[in-house]
This record gives sequence, C-alpha cells and structure tokens, in this order.
Amino acid sequence: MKLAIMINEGVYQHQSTDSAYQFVKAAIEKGHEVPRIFFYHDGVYNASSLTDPPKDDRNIVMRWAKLAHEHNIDMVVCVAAALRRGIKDENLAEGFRISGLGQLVEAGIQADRLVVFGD
Amino acid sequence: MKLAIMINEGVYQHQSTDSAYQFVKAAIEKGHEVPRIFFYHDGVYNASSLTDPPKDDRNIVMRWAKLAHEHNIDMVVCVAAALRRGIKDENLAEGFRISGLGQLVEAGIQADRLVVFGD
Amino acid sequence: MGEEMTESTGGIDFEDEDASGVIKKFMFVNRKAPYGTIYALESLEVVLISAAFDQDVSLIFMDDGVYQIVKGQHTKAIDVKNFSPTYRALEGYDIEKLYVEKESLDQRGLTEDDLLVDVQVMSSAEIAKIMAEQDVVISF
Amino acid sequence: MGEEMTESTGGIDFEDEDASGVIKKFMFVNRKAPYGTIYALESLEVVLISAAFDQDVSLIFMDDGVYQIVKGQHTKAIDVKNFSPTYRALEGYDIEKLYVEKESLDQRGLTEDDLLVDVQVMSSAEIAKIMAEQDVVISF
Amino acid sequence: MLHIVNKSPFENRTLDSCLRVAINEPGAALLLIEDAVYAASKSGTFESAMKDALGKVKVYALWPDIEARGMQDRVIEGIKMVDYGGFVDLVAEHSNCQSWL
Amino acid sequence: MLHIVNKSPFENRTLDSCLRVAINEPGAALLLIEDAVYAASKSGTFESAMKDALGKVKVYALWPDIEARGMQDRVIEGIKMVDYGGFVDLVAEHSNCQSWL
Repeated sequence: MKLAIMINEGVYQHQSTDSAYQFVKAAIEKGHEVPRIFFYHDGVYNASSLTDPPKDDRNIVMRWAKLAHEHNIDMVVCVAAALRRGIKDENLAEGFRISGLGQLVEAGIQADRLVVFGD
Repeated sequence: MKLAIMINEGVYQHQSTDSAYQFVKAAIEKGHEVPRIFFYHDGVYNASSLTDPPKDDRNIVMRWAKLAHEHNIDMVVCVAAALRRGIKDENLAEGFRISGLGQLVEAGIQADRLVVFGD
Repeated sequence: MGEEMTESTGGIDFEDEDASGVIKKFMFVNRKAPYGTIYALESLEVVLISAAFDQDVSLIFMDDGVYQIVKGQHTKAIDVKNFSPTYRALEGYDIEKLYVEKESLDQRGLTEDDLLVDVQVMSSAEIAKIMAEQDVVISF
Repeated sequence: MGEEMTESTGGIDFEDEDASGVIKKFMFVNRKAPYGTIYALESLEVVLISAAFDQDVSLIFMDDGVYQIVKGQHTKAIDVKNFSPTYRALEGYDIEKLYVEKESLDQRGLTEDDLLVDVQVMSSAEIAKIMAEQDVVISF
Repeated sequence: MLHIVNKSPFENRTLDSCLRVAINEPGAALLLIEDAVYAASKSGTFESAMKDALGKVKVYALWPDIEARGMQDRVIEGIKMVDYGGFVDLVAEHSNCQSWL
Repeated sequence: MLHIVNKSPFENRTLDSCLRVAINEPGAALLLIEDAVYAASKSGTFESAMKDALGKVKVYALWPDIEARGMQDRVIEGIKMVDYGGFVDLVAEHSNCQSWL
C-alpha cells in the first residue's frame, strides 16, 4: 500500500516528528511504500542542514535523509511555510526539496492513505 | 523598572512572539527599560536571518532587530536550544547573539520582573 | 494506484502517473482558533490548492475552529492580517460544503447568525457519518 | 538594580553589575508531560543553571507535570533519552524544594509512592501561598 | 501576583488549573491574552466558571486580542479591558507574575 | 475510520471532541499515541469516560509511548496494545484515518 505522510511540527520540540519516523520505518519494514513525506507549518524545520544536536541524542534531520535515500522517499518542504520560517536552499539538508502545496494534495490523491503527524 | 523577557516559541506559528513584541514596545513607551530578551526552546527561530515572509506580512525577525537597536536591548539566543534547531552564526540575524542559559538566570536576578511568552 | 505500481525511482513516481482523472473526497477539519496559532491561516492555503486540483472538498468547523468564521474580527492592534474575509471567497473556488458542528456552537454560546459565511449546521452524529465517507481527512 | 541605573549601552548593563550577592526566589512550575514535548527536558537545564547561580530554587510539579517524576519510564522504543533519572540528581545540586500538587496526583490516580523522588505534597491553596512569595516564576 | 493565561478554556485546561491555585491568593489578578480571551465571552459553557472567579480574583482581558477575535460585544461584565500599555502596568504593579504556559 | 489522538486528556479537550464524534460511527477505532496514552491509564478522573468509550469504539494504545511514560502497569482493561507495526496495520486496515491535532 502507498502511505503518504504529512508532518506539521519541527524537530525536538514535539514528539510528532519522532512518531512519524518510527511509523515510516515500520511501514517500510512491513512492505508498504512511502512515496512522499510533506513538511508543512513548523515541520519545515526538519529540513535544516544546520541542525546540530548533542552527540548522545538522535539526529532527526540526518535520520530522515538516510531513510529517504535508502527507500526512495520524496521529502518535500512547503515553500511558503519554509520562507516564513527561514528554510531556503542555503540551509536545506540533503534529501529534501522545496516545492508547493500542490505536492501535498497530489500525495493525498495518489496515495492510499495520508497520515498526519503534528501538535 | 527593568523588565526582562523570555520567549519560548518560534515565528508565525504561535502568537506569543507577537504578544511579546507589542508588550516590549509598550513597556519602552511607558519609560521602562527592557535590558534583555532571552530566546529559548523554539524561540531561537526568532533569530534566523533567512526568514522571508510575504511582503504584506510583518517581518518578525527584522522588527526585533530594529527595536533592539533603537533601545539597546540585549537579544540572547540559548546556544543549546539553538544548536538543536539549526540556528548558528551562519544564519544568525543582526542584533542577536548566542550565549548560555546563565544569561536567562542573570536576567531573572537583575531585572525587576521576568515576563515569559510561549505556548 | 496501489500495490500494483512498479517500483519507483526516488520520489518522482507521482509525476509519472496521470492524476487528472482522479477525484477524491478531501475533508479539512478546522478545530483551532484563529491568530493564537497559524494553523487556521495555513489550513486555508491547503484548502484553496486542493480546489485548484478539482477535488471534492469539504470543510468542517468544530471546537475552537468555529471562531475562525465569527463576524467582526479586527486585527489591526495585534498587527496580524485579518484573514477571515477569505472564507467568504471560498464560494468563488467552488468550495461550498461548509459544515459546522452544532455542539461546538452551543458550548460557545454562538448561533449561525454570528458567522460570516453560510454554513450547514450539523450534529456530531451527522459529522461522524460524513467523515467516515472521506478519502483524505486533514485536521488543523 | 532598578530605575536608578544609569543608561545602558547595548545589552551589557547586566555584566557591569555585581550580581554575586543577590539571591532571589526562583520557582519552576512543571506542568507538561515528558516526551510529548521538549519543555520538561529543557526546563531541567534551566533549573540546573539557576542552582549554579546560588539562587533559592524550588520546583512545583502540577497538572501533567507530575508525570515527569513517575517511576518506571522506559524510552528505548521511542528512541528518546530517558531523562527522569536527572530528577534524582537534583539533590546533589542542593535543589531540595520539590513540591507536588495533591489535586494533580488525585486526578491522575497517582500517589507519592508512584514518584521517583522525595517530594512535599501540597494543596492548591498551599501552593498559591508559596508562589506569591517568589521573585521569578517560570512555568513550562 | 499576576497570573497570565493565553489558552482557550474550550480547548485546554490551563485556565482551570490557574484558577484552582489563584483563587486561594488574596490580591491575585488574572490577565487573559491571546486565545484565552474566549474565556471572557458571555453565554458559553465557561461563563459560570468565569463569574465564580470574578468574585475571588480581579480579571483583566487584553482588548487587542478581544477585538482580533470579534468578541467585542460579548464580554462578561466585571472583566476589565486593558491594552498592551495596561498589560505593562499590571506587570509593574504586581510584585511578581507567572505565565501559565 | 481510524481516529488518532496524541494529546493528554488532562491537559487538552481533543479526546473529548474526538469521542463525541467517533462514538456515532459503527466500526470506529481510536488509537492513543504520545501524551494521549495517559487516557489509557486506570484510577484517574478520565477512567470512566474511557470505559464508556470502550463500549462503543475499539481502543488501541501505542505501547512504546505507554512504556516511555511508565504507564505499563496501569492500563485499563480492554484497551489493546500495538507497536509501530501495529499502528501501520491499523492505518492500512481502516479505509481512512484522521489525526485529531
């Protein structure tokens, strides 16, 4: 089954992005496909290349990049939400791309389910 | 009177930073001094130089920088919170500086009041 | 669409398909008050885009979301844009299914007359029925 | 300290003063559950720093904040650090005023035995009295 | 002390918790800002709790937030309106303050 | 449909709203994740509301979140535990889902 994901909160402040990561990992392990993750609202902060958490903590940004690379996940950051919050090409981490809200609607149309994680 | 401020949420997603701005402006108009604003938790995003909101919207980051410049406000971004969230010298807006949590405690000690804005 | 799709190559599989014929039921559940957080405003942006994709779009206002469409909002003093007029413009985008939960209005002492758009007032039970029929439900 | 201070130059006025003698009452009000949000964890960091400044520090756990000090937390499966042992270490920083609101425990069906640190259980009325005596109150 | 609340009482229980504590303190004041101003509005299920509170603490609401949300004509009697300057005055007049986040 | 809730019922009224709607729908399922897992715990003021709900909707709770919060020994009978894989299965088994944010 195709499961598209929407993430609405940033890194570390809320558990939602952690829950989303564990969900996506489990979905792939079960043989589902996760064609796209769409980052909206503060979710765009998941794509900041400057994120530098303590060594003994999980690195949320790099964890996404690795998972996306291994499983061909299209990670899309909403351009309008990103500009408002200071995410641009200059600080966009590898594995993410910036695009429009149409990519979210398209994911909703194409996937079998859209699962939302937020606050 | 000396009023220190603490801000715990980022730009645009929550009204707290707007409320804080209006409060600080009013305090200065009333003749109070605002020696320091401390940005903690997602509040560190107030300091992102890459923030680029729509033309017809308020520019929260530049608004802080201007107010701080005009009224000698020390705007401090918590280093630990900032690293976790991708705010570093590379994308630190003018008028802000990165320092430790001690600056918050010190503000609490030195100021007559500490007013917190968050979610 | 579905499991029978061939393996995709790096996130561009959506683009390869012709989505023009697919019409899904999209429901946006607005549960947050305006201005305190940005969810209501950024939700409207998604609603407008989904209309541009010719989807079957409906909006529910419940809980504090009913405050989004209350008349008489004046935001000058908080220096935030008043986006409530946009709800009136939804009709122009063929978004006409606006539902409001009666229980949410009652809890807040509001009536249909207090709202700035024409809506259909429904019970929680009626809303449950419509929600269950949707393909995509996004709550803000 | 106060209005009599001479005009400052760009945020360095605090540094000019000798704060070493000032001891203020700092109270940290912990009202949020752990893990769902980062507030509890980042609050602990402020608590530890304020102790390093030799301030008169107290902590209140109320509402979902009481869950921060519940025994038996195991966070391996959510891949987030279990920071609950840190509360046990507070004593080593001379932070010994830990208060818990009785009403919050009762609502959640918890008792003092469920908590991993020694605390003083107080009524809302007692807490109101202590709060009113503080210089700086930060709620997380 | 000055208690500051910014959450809608219909969504979040913070105001309940704040009042549970504040009503015990002589001289307590409550300031409603942001989404908490909905607690100042008439005819809803929160009205009776707010009227009870009014007998025990002074209640203020931030007028710019009331206006933004279209609640101008709905304010419960006895709640005093302040602007941002009045907010500053309340902070200065009380010996300490707490934002119930 | 699958209803997903992530907020503590002691702090936030989202779960009340979700249940108000969900109990009307035959075949509705509720999954408690993150701070909402506190709603699955015994002896608190929310227990009776949860037991009522159990008669009308299937209720699941995410075990990793239960464990993280030390609620392992407090779970109300009749609530089924799932791990992240079980979460995925619930999404796949129901024709649609909604996260009540």
